[in-house]
Amino acid sequence: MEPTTVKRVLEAALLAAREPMTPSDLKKMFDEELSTETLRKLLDELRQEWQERPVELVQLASGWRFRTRPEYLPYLERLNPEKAPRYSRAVLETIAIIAYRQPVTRGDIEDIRGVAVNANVVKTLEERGWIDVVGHRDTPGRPALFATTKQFLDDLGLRSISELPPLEQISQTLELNNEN
Amino acid sequence: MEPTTVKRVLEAALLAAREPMTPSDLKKMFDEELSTETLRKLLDELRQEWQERPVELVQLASGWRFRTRPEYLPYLERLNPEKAPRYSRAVLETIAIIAYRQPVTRGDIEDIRGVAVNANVVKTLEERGWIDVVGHRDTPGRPALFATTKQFLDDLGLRSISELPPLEQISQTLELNNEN
Amino acid sequence: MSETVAEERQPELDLAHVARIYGEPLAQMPQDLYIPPDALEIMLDAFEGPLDLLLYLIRKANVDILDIPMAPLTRQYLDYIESMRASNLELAADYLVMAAMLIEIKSRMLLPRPKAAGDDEGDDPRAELVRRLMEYEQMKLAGQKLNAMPQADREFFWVETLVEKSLLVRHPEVSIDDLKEAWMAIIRQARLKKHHKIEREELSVREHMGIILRALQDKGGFVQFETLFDVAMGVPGLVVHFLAMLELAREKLIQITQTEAFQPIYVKVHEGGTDDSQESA
Repeated sequence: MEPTTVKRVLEAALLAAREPMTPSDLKKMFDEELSTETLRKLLDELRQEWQERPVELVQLASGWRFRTRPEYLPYLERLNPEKAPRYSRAVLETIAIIAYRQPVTRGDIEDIRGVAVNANVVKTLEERGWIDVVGHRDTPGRPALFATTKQFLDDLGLRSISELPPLEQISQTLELNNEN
Repeated sequence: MEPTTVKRVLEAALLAAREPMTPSDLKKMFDEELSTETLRKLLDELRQEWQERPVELVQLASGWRFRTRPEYLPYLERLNPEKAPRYSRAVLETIAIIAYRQPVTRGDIEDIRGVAVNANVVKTLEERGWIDVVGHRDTPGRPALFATTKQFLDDLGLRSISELPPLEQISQTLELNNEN
Repeated sequence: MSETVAEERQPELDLAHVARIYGEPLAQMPQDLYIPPDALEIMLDAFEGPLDLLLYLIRKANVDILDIPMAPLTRQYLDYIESMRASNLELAADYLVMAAMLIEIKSRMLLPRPKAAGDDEGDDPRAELVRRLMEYEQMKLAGQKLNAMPQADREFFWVETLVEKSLLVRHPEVSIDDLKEAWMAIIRQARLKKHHKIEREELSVREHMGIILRALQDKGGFVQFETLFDVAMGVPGLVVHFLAMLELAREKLIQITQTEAFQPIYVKVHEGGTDDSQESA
């Protein structure tokens, strides 16, 4: 099969995908053995070809997928204005703690935030598919250990936890008053 | 707004759409009034631009959507293979008779099978490109004579009909089975 | 840094907003501690807990987080708690726990500290509080950063083109074994009904009969004898082909004619067969 044809097949599959596609998914479509290097090269070429288009091919934690470029949001959000989920500070702080300190128990989260963790906050994150229970800590009560999922990384356009924005170095004082 | 920009926005929206999009959906994304003619023209241009790609912009009953071209479906199929359908016994016996006794008329097939041949059975095999009419027997009614095609041989991986298992061997196997 | 400052200001902006609604001078609140009860409830909502409130007080006072003046901080904090309790606001127990912790730290700082292992901050009763405040602030800022990142279904959308599976024609697979199996079924059936003799057939003769009929049709149903033979078939092929032609003639499917000796021999579809040739073309 011509490399161009292979590329078109990859493109068709990625455009139609319901979730990110792994290299081994992609290879499955061909009779001939497709080497990882060739696949990688073709995917890079595809990414190049789409450079000027409004959607982009991205590599995520669980594979490759096409997505719309963020600059098209102002138009696209008019189609479904109510869709965008905006999270409360409690949810944001909780997901941050789980992402940066994983695996953590509910108790760990409460220690850091200084308040009890509302059950709805955990439920919201679980329902979004961003966190799940990866085990239990061997302490009394055997509390569940939470970690972030691949979907969390996918939804943020990341390949791995190491790509999360670096933690802020906390300054000793903030010149808040000067700014006012 | 530049027509090209409008076109890119339309493209982004249509690629990400989960449902076909109506012209009024599409118009919703723009502040400026987009005339139906302009929209139509831009969609036609988009369709042209996608001519060489594995996905096509189609107008369905409920609106516009990008759709994977049918020729790429066999590859996508391998990602989630469904069980291949089976032919009925009638179809299998008919093709076997045509293969071994060609050229044969419908009457011949009926004589051998002892039951009337359903018109759908013959149609199925003709549509598959496995049999065709190669002549007519000079008997009352001038019945059509069926024979297998090259396509049939190709699909079964045979070079010629003589590569089918010989009949006497089949009969012998049967004798052996009966003796048991 | 400027980003951090902007984010840090958020509770204050909320207060300014409250001030406008209730017409009270709330912007200076942390220094002047009078807060109208209604505003207090909204203010309480603005904080994510005691650490958040403490952090706000510290940042607002612009003091070094590593050298928190415990006395004024504890007083301010307790004043808040007190006014909240006075207004009968439902106050999370976490706020009271923090109040107890602040008082404890303050009282320990009043006691003379044993300077055993040098001047370590491990001896400072404030160390644990500072650690918690800094960790909380770090996570709070991380949450804001995550929130600022493009997110699926919010800033971008996944591409998902339509796959119309029905457009894919799925043919049943048939193997040679299936055909064999079908034949055996036919024979079994035939034996049950009557003594049906299925005699030995030379398969390739049958195949070549089809080939000849098909070639005849393609060529209009009437051709010269030689044109039906291709030397590429090889001698066995030519012999089988010839046998097939004889069989066709015997079964009256074709006619072979020659006007006189040594004249061209013609092969044609049996009388009346030509008009149907288009059917399968």
